[in-house]
Amino acid sequence: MSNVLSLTTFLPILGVLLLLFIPKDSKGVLRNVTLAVTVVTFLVSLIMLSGFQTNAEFQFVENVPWIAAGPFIMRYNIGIDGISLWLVILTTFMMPIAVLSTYTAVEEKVKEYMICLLLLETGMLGAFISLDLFLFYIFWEVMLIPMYFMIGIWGGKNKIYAAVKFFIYTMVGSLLMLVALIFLYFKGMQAGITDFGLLQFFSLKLDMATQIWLFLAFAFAFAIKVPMFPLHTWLPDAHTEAPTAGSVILAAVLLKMGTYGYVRFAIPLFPDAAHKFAPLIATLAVIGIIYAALVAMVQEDVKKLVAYSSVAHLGFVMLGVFAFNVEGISGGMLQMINHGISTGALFLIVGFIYERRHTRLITDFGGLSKQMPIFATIFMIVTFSSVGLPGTNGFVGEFLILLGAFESELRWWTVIATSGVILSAVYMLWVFQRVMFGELDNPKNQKLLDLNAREIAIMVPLLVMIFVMGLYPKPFIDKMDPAIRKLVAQVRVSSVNAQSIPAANQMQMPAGHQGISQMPAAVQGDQMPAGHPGMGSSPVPQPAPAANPHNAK
Amino acid sequence: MENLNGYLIVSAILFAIGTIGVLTRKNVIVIFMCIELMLNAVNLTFVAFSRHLGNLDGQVFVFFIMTVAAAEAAVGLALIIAFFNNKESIDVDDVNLMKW
Amino acid sequence: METIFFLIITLVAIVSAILVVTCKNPINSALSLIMTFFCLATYYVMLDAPFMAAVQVMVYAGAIMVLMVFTIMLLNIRVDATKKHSHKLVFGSIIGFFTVLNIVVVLVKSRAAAPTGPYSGEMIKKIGHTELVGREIFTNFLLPFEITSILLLVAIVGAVILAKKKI
Amino acid sequence: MFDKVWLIPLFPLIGFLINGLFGKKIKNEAVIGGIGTLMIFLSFLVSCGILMQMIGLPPEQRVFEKVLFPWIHSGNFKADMAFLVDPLSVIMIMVVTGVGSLIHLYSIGYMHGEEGFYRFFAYLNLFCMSMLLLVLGSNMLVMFIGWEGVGLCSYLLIGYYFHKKSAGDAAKKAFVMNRVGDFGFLIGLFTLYWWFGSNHNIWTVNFIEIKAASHLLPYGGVVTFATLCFFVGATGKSAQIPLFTWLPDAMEGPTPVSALIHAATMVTAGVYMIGRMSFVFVKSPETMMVIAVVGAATAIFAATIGTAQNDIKRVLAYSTVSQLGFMFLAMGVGAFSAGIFHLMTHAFFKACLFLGSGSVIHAMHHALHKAHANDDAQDMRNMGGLKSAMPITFLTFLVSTIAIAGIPGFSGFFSKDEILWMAFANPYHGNLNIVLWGIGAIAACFTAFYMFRLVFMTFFGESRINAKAKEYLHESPLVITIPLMVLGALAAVGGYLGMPKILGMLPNYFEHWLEPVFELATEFGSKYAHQGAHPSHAVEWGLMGLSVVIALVGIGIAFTMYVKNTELPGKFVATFPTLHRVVFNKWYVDEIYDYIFVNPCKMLGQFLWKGFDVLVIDGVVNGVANVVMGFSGVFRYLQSGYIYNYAFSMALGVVVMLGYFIFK
Repeated sequence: MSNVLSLTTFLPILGVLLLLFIPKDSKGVLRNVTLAVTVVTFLVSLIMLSGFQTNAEFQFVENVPWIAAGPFIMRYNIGIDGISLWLVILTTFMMPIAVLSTYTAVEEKVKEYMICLLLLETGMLGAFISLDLFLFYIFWEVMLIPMYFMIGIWGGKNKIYAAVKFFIYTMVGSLLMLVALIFLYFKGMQAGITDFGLLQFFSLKLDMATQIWLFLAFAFAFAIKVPMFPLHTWLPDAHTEAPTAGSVILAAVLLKMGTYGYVRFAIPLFPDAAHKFAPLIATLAVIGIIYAALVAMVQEDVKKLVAYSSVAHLGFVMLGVFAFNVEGISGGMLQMINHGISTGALFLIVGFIYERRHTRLITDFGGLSKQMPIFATIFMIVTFSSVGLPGTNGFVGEFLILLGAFESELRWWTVIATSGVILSAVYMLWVFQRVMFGELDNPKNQKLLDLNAREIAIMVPLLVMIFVMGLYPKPFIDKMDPAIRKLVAQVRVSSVNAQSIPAANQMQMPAGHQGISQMPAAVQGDQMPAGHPGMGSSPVPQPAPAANPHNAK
Repeated sequence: MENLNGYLIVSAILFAIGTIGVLTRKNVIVIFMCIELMLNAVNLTFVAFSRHLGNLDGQVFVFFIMTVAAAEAAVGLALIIAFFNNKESIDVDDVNLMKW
Repeated sequence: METIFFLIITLVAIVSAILVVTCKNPINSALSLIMTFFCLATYYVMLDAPFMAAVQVMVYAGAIMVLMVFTIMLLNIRVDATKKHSHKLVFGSIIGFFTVLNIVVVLVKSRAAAPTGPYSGEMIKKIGHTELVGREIFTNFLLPFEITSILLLVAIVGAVILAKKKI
Repeated sequence: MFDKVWLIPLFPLIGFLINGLFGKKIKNEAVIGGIGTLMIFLSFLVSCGILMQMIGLPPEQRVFEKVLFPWIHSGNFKADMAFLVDPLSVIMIMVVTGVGSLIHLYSIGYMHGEEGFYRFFAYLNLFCMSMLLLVLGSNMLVMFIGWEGVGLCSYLLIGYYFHKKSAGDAAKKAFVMNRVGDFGFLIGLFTLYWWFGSNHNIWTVNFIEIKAASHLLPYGGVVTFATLCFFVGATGKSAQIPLFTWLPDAMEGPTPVSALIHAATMVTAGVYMIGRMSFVFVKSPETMMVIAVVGAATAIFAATIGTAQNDIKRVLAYSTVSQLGFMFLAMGVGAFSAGIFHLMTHAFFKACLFLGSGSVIHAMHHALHKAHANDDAQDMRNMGGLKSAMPITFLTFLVSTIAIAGIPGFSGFFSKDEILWMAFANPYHGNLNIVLWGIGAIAACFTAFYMFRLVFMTFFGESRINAKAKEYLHESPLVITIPLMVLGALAAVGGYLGMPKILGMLPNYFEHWLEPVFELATEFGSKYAHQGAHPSHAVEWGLMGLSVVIALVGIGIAFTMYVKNTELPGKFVATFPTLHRVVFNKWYVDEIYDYIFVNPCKMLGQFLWKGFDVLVIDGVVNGVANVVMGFSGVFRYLQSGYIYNYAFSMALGVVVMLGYFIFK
């Protein structure tokens, strides 16, 4: 029970070992075994969910020595808190669905495909649970490879271009991150940090210039993964070329790596730099929302349209995260899950019609409602979830994000971002109308079959989640709330601390001195407006004493 | 053993001739023989130094080099035969698959 | 006397080595090479290493060169028919010249170290070269020696696999 | 009984689930329609119970909040799934469930034999649920669920005949325009929430709490911004200038939908929302003025378009827009209860008119179908003289038309006259009052004109119906006419609930009933109201008389043009061709919007995609790749593939390196 987290993460690898012993021609067995493995993983992760205590601490922690190479000491240090919990569950939840969706879609190299899927799952789970920066980096890279193969081998006609683009884009970012990681480690060593453990770095107090460079490196890597405007162009290509399951996982989980990276690493590690760059990132996020919506509107390929809508949705998440308040970050986290569910569902839907018609051009469709009523209903529900209709999951996240961002200094950004709500309705409804409404005039569409039992079984859990999260999001928010509160406190208080660092240095105080946070409030107050003009005029009340992390520890 | 330099110079000349052969000839077998020549030049150096220093390690090395040369001859000649079987030629100009 | 003998042998060795490179017919090259090998064996004798000389003759002149000649005959290649590239010869000669130059300069600049080992000429003559080498191989170099046997095995297998037309 | 308020939205939800999930298997239209109607009727019964209980309570105890379950709690933000029962919401649920039940009943007959019958009833029930959430929501967020929910249902129902492209377009247009409004609603919500939270640490979206704290709000300033945003939301939902163009297009939906959603309930949501937050709106004199002006402008603008339309439903649609303009005018001049009163009476007579037109269309459609004629069943030019064929429809239609035209004694007169009077006599807008009143009066004249034009063209005069089809025309079945009769009766007598004081026959029950809701707004308003002398009773009588005269003039013109002297309209068109063309084409507003918003958006999207995404960003990305490829393209020739070349480089390297170390 104590290492249930490791079990969840590495069950897929065990599944890979199992698959190796199955002959590659027995496709049915391969598929069923993979499905079983992912389902079991999901069940195990549910055990974890039931054992999760609602508090701000990391749970199910495992911390054992792993690699000690010269000055580099890496530990196998994993654990989850409210922030990563739901992403882990989301991953395990989406995997069986993704696997089930490949039953008829993938007929070639089934064994390799399934192995890729399972490796990918381990990579994703590992990245979400890592508390060691180096371990995180390794899982981060592990994810990349199966995805590369999935796009490159089982992709559409432009697959090589898309796969290489995806790979190089991500690689550029992650190399920067690696450099920053090592630099951070050496910085940490000077302050007495002994390994790559994330929690230790939280207490590390860096000066502003260092923070800015490190934040930029991390932010760049994550921004590519999110993806944020203008680093998003790999996404439409990757999504369009990837097989359905690949698109689903890419949208549902892989993109969350970027936003999760911000929440878990970039922001708490470098809070001052994060504050400094918040307007920039919010600007990019808002541009992304509007831009992607406008571009999505004129797409001819349904899958590309959904891909661009992803960019817009992730823009919302970024806006919420950089609001630096509980509402915004909760909204962002919820929106990550929501986006995983609704956009995953949208890709599945596109996959269903693609399997039937082998085209994704909007103009090839029209009037499908008549022929495929169940499909139409499901498509519509998912569409409205994606649009953010109240009562569906999309609304709760989007609303909290906008609310939180409006409360913060990003008020005018929020107003522009809110107009993205209109545009999302325009492009989603327009594509829905063009595909589902109108005359059924294309003779090829007149013989389409409605969804079969397997396809309905894929969609039903997603639909249920759409409504559950829309109507009763309380359990989701409650579980993540303490962790988010802690994060918010961390970001606010450390920003105050860091303001006093230059002063502390002038007084020849050793860096990392515990007394800094107890410095007279007047000193901090004097420092603040100078260093942070935005903070002075902020209506946000100063953090309550209880929010001090030193007290919390 | 005052004649060490003489042996070394001979070995250098043999080595250079071997190098020239490797670089200029196109017949794979001749190239192969030139390589053997280079190896032998080195062997001579080993033995000369061994004798000069009064240490037998160098001669043991020569012994091993000969073993390696034998193995190399076996594999190398097999390769040449295989190549000849494919291309009906043992001209190195025909061995150019490693480009671009 | 010994110096004159050394010079004669050297002359033969170098001429035959040049013949190896220049002969158009590979068979002639091979025969010249054997000549070179014999010269080298002579050197070994002069260097108080009769065992190495014997091995040199047996392994090189005997085994390896026989293999070579067999191969040449098997493939039935007589003349290096293709024309020579003169620029290749020029470059090769330059490199060869500089190789020799490098080594000569090193020799001129450096001074040989004093003997370190216990094996003087008298001791070798008294105990016998073969026994000394044998002791060395079967005591200090036993493991490398055993490994060479594996190497040979691998080479045999490799040669068989490669030479087969279809596996 | 208040405790049971959650039953009201629950019943339609059950109906929706039953019909939506199993309707296809049930197949029996009577069962499906029966379930749908029964569910909303049960809601109506519960609403009646609540109304009865509330009547029995003293006014200060008439507010009750029922929390069902916590919904979104995050940080400071708290929104529960909770319902608010107060006099205002009770009126709304009565209207929604009452009119809703009748329209459900009507739909059983009207939708008979349609493909997707079950779908229709499922949507209709879903709509009722959303609408009830909207009016019952005790905080802005629950209201917003309903707010968007009705938008969704409107989308679904307008697009009911989804195989028609025009229906799909109209549905999308309706939803998107509503979304524009929702954008405003959200921004307003955020502003209010943020202002209260950051300035007074009251983090709330609950109406009761906001009301309790509303005295903290300043006059103007941030409140103006927030309320204007809310008003944008209201214009979207209630089809006011500038977001009104979706409503006429929404007539693509089945007629009961037009009656329920686009006349009686959904479109009034904006009015209701302003009423619900009257205490906030009234804090901003600027917003009040904007609302009044926009309302008056919409009233006259839509009325002019209504005069030139030939499609029976489109005339009614523009009439609805115009009447909604009246309601907003009422809200803008601070006559909140008059606005809500007009909302109610309008729900009666406009629902009746729509259902009546539906009955006509139904009959026409059947007749034309049987006669195998391809004439448009909705075009008034193909009708005429229907009064003998369809007496019940005619009578109820006539009563409602009289009501909307503002003939004394009928419901429309009381409510509209109250609004006009308040526009004239309100203490807020100073000299603007006379303009507002003037515009309202002219709009009323137009209303009388185009409504009677409609009646005359449809029911009077010579029949222009396809000769073969004529014999098949007959009155609609009872299931259609019963709702017509009930609504007609309500349209006739509903006004007596809110009789102006000056007539003095009955007390103004309606205003008394709503007084506790709007008390605070009046109080806030009095802070900046002009304390001038109130116009005398004589003026009020005079204006009332004037508005009656105006209505009669409108009717008279219509009578002259469409009954007595039927070539007059043709002459009129010939005299003013441009004017007619502009009015007939709805002042080209759709085209202007296309030109200003829709096309630029599409072009911008195309540009950003093809121009920016593909050319600039991917250009840079691929450019970097191409540069690398170019270099490697040059350098790859070093890899000749000839072994001696490699060996030569290697030997050269060795020699050079050795030489370097030896000769250095």
